[in-house]
Amino acid sequence: MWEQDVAFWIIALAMAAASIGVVRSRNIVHAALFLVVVLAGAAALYILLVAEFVAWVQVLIYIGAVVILFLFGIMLTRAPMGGEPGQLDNDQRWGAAVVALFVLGVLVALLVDAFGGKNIHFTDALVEQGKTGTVGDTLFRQYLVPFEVVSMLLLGALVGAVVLARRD
Amino acid sequence: MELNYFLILSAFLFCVGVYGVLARKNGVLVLMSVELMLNAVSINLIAFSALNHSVSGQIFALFVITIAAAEVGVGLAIVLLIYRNLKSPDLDKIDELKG
Amino acid sequence: MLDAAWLIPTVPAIAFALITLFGKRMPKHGAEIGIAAVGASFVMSCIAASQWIDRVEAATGHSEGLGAFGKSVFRAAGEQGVEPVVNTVTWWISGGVHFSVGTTVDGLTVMMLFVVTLISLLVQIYSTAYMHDDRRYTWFFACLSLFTASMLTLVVSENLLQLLVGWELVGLCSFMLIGHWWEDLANSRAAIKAFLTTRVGDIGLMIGVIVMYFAADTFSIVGINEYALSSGAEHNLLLAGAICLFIGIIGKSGQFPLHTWLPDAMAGPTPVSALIHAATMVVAGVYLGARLYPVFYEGFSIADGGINFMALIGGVTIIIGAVLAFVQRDIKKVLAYSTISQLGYMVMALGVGAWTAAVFHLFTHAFFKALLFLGAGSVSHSGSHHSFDMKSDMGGLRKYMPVTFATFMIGSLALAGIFPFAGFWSKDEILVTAGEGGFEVFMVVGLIGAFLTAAYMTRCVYLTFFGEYRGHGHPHESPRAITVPLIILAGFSVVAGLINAVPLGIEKFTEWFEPTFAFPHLVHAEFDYGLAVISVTIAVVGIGIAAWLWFRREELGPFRGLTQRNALARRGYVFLENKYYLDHLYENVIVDGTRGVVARAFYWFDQHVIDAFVKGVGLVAARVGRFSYDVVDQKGVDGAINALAAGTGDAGSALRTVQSGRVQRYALLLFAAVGLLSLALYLVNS
Amino acid sequence: MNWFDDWALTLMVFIPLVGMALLLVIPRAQEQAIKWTALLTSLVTLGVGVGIAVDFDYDAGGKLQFQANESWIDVIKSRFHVGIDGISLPLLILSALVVVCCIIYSWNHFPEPRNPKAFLALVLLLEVGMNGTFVAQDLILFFIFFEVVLLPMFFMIMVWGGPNRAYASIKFFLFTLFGSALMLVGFLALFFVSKEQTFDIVKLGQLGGDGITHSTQMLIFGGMFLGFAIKVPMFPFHTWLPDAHTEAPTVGSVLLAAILLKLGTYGFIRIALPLLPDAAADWAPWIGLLATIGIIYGALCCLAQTDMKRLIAFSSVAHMGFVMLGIATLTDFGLNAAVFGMVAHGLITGMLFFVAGSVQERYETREMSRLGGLLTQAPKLGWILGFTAMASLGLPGLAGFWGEFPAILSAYNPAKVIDGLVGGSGGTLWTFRTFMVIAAIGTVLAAGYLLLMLQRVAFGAPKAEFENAHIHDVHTSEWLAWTPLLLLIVVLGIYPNFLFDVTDGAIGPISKVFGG
Repeated sequence: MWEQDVAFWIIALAMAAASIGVVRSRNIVHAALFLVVVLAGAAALYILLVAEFVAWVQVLIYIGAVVILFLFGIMLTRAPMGGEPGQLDNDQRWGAAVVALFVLGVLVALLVDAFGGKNIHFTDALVEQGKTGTVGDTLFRQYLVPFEVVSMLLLGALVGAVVLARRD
Repeated sequence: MELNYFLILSAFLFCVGVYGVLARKNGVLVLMSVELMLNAVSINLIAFSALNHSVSGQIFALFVITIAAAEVGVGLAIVLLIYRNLKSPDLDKIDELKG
Repeated sequence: MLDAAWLIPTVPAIAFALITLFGKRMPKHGAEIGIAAVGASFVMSCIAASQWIDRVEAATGHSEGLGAFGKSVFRAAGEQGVEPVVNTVTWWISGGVHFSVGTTVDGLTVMMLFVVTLISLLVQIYSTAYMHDDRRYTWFFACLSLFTASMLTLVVSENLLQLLVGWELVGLCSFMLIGHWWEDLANSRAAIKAFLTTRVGDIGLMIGVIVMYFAADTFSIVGINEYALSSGAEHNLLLAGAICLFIGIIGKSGQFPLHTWLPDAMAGPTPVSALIHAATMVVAGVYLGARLYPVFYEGFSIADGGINFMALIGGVTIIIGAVLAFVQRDIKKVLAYSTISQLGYMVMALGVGAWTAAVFHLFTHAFFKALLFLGAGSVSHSGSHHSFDMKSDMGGLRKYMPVTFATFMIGSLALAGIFPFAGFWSKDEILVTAGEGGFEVFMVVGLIGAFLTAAYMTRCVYLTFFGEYRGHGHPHESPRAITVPLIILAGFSVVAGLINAVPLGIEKFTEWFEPTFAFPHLVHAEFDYGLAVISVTIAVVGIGIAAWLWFRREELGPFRGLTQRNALARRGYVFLENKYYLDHLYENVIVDGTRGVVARAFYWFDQHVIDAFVKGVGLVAARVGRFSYDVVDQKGVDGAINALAAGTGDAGSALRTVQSGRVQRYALLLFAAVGLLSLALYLVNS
Repeated sequence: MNWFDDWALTLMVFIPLVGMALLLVIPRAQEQAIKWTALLTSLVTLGVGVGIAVDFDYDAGGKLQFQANESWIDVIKSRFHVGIDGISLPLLILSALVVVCCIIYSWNHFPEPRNPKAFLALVLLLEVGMNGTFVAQDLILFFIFFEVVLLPMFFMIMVWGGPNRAYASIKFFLFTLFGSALMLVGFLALFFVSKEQTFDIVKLGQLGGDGITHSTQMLIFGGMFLGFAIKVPMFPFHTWLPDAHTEAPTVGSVLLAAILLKLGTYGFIRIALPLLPDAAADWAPWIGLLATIGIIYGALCCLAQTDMKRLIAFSSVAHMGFVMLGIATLTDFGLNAAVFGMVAHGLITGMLFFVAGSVQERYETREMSRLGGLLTQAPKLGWILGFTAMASLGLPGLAGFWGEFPAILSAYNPAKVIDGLVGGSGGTLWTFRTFMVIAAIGTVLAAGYLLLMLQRVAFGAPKAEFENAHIHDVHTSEWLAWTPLLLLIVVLGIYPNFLFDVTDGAIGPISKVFGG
């Protein structure tokens, strides 16, 4: 199993570094690219956890669509690319850092306390459940109604976005 | 594999996201940070799905992804609007609610 | 009719509803409905009375009817007599016990039914003329009908609770009718005074009813009477019940010391005074005493003679009422004090074991006192231009108002107890029974009362009808609607006494109306010619002295201006003028004290102690909240901006600084709070 | 009618909620539609109530009827258990009726700042809480409905109230919330210490405090006592009442007096007594003492008032004292009298507040020293005031008497299980008989302050400032709203069995525990 551990650590470190990049980068386009790394890392983690369908969806939607949207947004708002340090940050940076670290501390303590010693066992059943067929089956049987609701939500978001962004 | 690997990684991503949301001035960057937080949640969901051998976690992750897409769409529209009105995407310029 | 007695009060009650709803649209503005209803009740009462008399006579074995004057046959000791006719239906239930409502008809009931309906009828006829131009003519008749209905309910009631209902409802009618002209605050004050004073007595009545209920385990009047006479009755309970019930009687029947409302009640229209405050409502107390006589008889141990609470109060009332009648200028007040005094006779009679005499006096008094009041009303209506002041607006009216004068004279003679008028027979019976029952003191009190009665009525008659006319109107005789009732009542005042003319061998009143079922065995004193002569002589002397004082005033050198010259006489006069200062005690000390001092003190306590405590708790809580906000929240979490808030402590500006309007600042606080709360939860749970 | 049996109570509770939701979607401008929707909702609710009353099995008044028992919050074993017996039925109908009357009354005179939409929505929400409290058979459900009424009443006072409304509304809210917090603690404690760990009132009633130590019972009863006594309100927890009543708009005062106060006394009869009978017996003399003090104290405070509405508010303290005295005796008589007194007080004091509101609307003052001569300017209104005052002072033949007299009667002979304040079980009789005499004196004081009010407001001539004012006599909407109440006052007064017959069967099982 050591291969999985190694893979995890590599992915995890990459994601952690990239995520710091997202929130600390002075260049907004770099930030978006760092985000791609984080998202791809997440997809890799999904594969590690035998959730292949979700992993592909992650890649398609996040990296393929969402990041592109971000880039559009960056261009449309003429965000500054590179320049003064702190130009992209506001005045409560230190407060934010303290709070984030504090929350992290609490969360870690909680997690260690609650889930310490629990292990994920990779079995055939797990592999089976990650397959697209199983996921699709569940999605369109058990979760059909939420699925439809989400589709309505998407439609609403679509209309909302158009209404908001339209020049008139 | 230890469950906590994934959970702690996700907690870290989440807190980085929190930092980003709190400290970034640019609207687009705030939205990106929100994406970080959402991803952290998704990782949690998948990890628990693997732990409990239940496919529901994956479904939820799918929903999270969908909703994230919607959120980004609307969020960016709002940022655009702010930019158009204030000639800047910076969020600390909006303080109409100031008491 | 005896079984359908519920109809008798129901008809006027329906009339009340009809007059209230449709009265104004009727051609006679509702008066015809009232008169028709009470007329119907009168007829039904007469039927009921005759049926009852038939029943009694059938039971005693001879049936000569009203016309035959034969020696009556009475039951022997221990023998049960004619049972009252009782009809009930369920009224309410509690704890599975059914409480009934219904009618009890016996001799006392039919006698009262007859008196109440007859006088109500006459008064209503009289009122069509007397109240002719009144603002609230229709409403007046509605109230009269309601009063009649309530009084009849009281009379026929099967149980004490129902009696209490009628009792309070007549009080309500009395309140409404005394305050009939409520535009004048004095009238509404008098109405409230009457209502409240009788209500004080009602505390006693209410508790008495409760005590009797738990003693006898029933509200039924017959049941309570049977209990009181049974060997298992607890004397202490009976005494307690009797005292409480008697307090109710004191309030309702104007006995000392709760008599003060009755003279003030004269603020109401005169027909009301005649009906309610002379003939019917005020005797409700006496009626209660007669109705529950076994309770009083056993509770006060009347059979033992001596002095008891009931007789004592009655005796005191006779004297104080009669004395006050001397110092009044207002003719109605003279009559009111006279009523108090005569009610004292009835109560005293009950107290000395003279049940029949008391009820008989109630019977005769109803006629002649109603007559006197209606006569006074006639005088004011046609003789003195709506004034009741004898000294300034009357005098010499006998020339202008012959019918009124003649009837008023008959009433006065009856009241004074002159042979052979009605008052003589009943008063004499009281005195003679008191003397024989071991209550000689009260016989003497009664004789003094007879003297005083004769004297003040002479003064009243003199001031009203003799001498020179002192008013400013154009006196003339009253219309027929007024004089006809007067004549009818005068007729009754003459002959009503003969129904129990003992020396003639007629004891129909005793025979017909004295209960023979569940009733103590009372001794009926023999007629005493000596006492009769004495009492008539005393009355005649009273008339003579008073007449001499008033007709020959010029020769009264030594007496004139006595109150100016003699300090003792003046003090006495002032004392009487102020009605023994009882009104001062009640109104200025008790009522004003309660309203002013005590009520204010309690309210002050409420606002400054209890409420202040509540406010104090609130204030402390607010302080604690402010403190934790200012110090803990502001200095701890948001110290940079706190300088503003901490100094002033003003919550508004403190809030303002937090509310930067920036979403991310809020988010920062939010996450900090989430973290802190999670930590707290974590620490608590681990 | 099986369907009706299962659903009637649920409908009764939630139809007003549906009506309220409907109101919220109707635009504010369409006032007529809003009013009619509210009225129809309340009428339908009343209709369901009448249906229940018709279908009710009066021979089994002590049995819970129209029961529904569905799972609700399984985690805390709380169930949606509703049902009514002879005690709840009259109060439920009263609540539905008074709401209809209130909506009709406010038809043409909404207090400032108008906004019928919000006002009527609050009234309907209030009805949800009131009806729910009377049908709930689960402690948590009861508590929730008990609290639901707070919020609408708070807003009603806060938004539509008099000049001092902020103070009054917050005082009302905090005071009652404080009480109910302790009550909730009591409920929870009862849950944990009871044998079955349940919130079901019926089951807990069957246990009757079985297996709970005496001191614990006393404490739990104390918590409930505070919660209910503040709501009643009993002396010395009454101080929120005059302020709330004085500031509340007319309809708010009416609902407060007619129904909300009854929630407290109802709680005593439904929950406190049957669930903890031993503690109730020990608390009873103290409750009786406070009730008796309340009777005299409320009456004396009334005599010191110059404001008409405040006077009526204090009179509630006195009248609820009679109700509580009846409850404290733990006997059939007392409990029956208490339920009757609750209904009678609801009708009569509700009417008094209606009239006071109408007087205020016409003269724009409630100061009795400025009023006078109402009978000349608006005779019908004046007579209605007089009639209601007479009913309120306990005149026999009107409804008020049947709450007062049997309560006084019951104090002569309280339940045997009670100990006296002094002298232990031997002193019980004298303790309560003293209460009886004092309460009887209270009736005279009641006559005093009510007649005084009547005299100052209705009798005499109008004061100079209003001499030429145009005073409209009773409006049509007022007639419509008042007639049912006035009729009920008379009908119940003449034939009290309409109510006693219903309640007696349900009171029996409760008083039996106390040997009554």
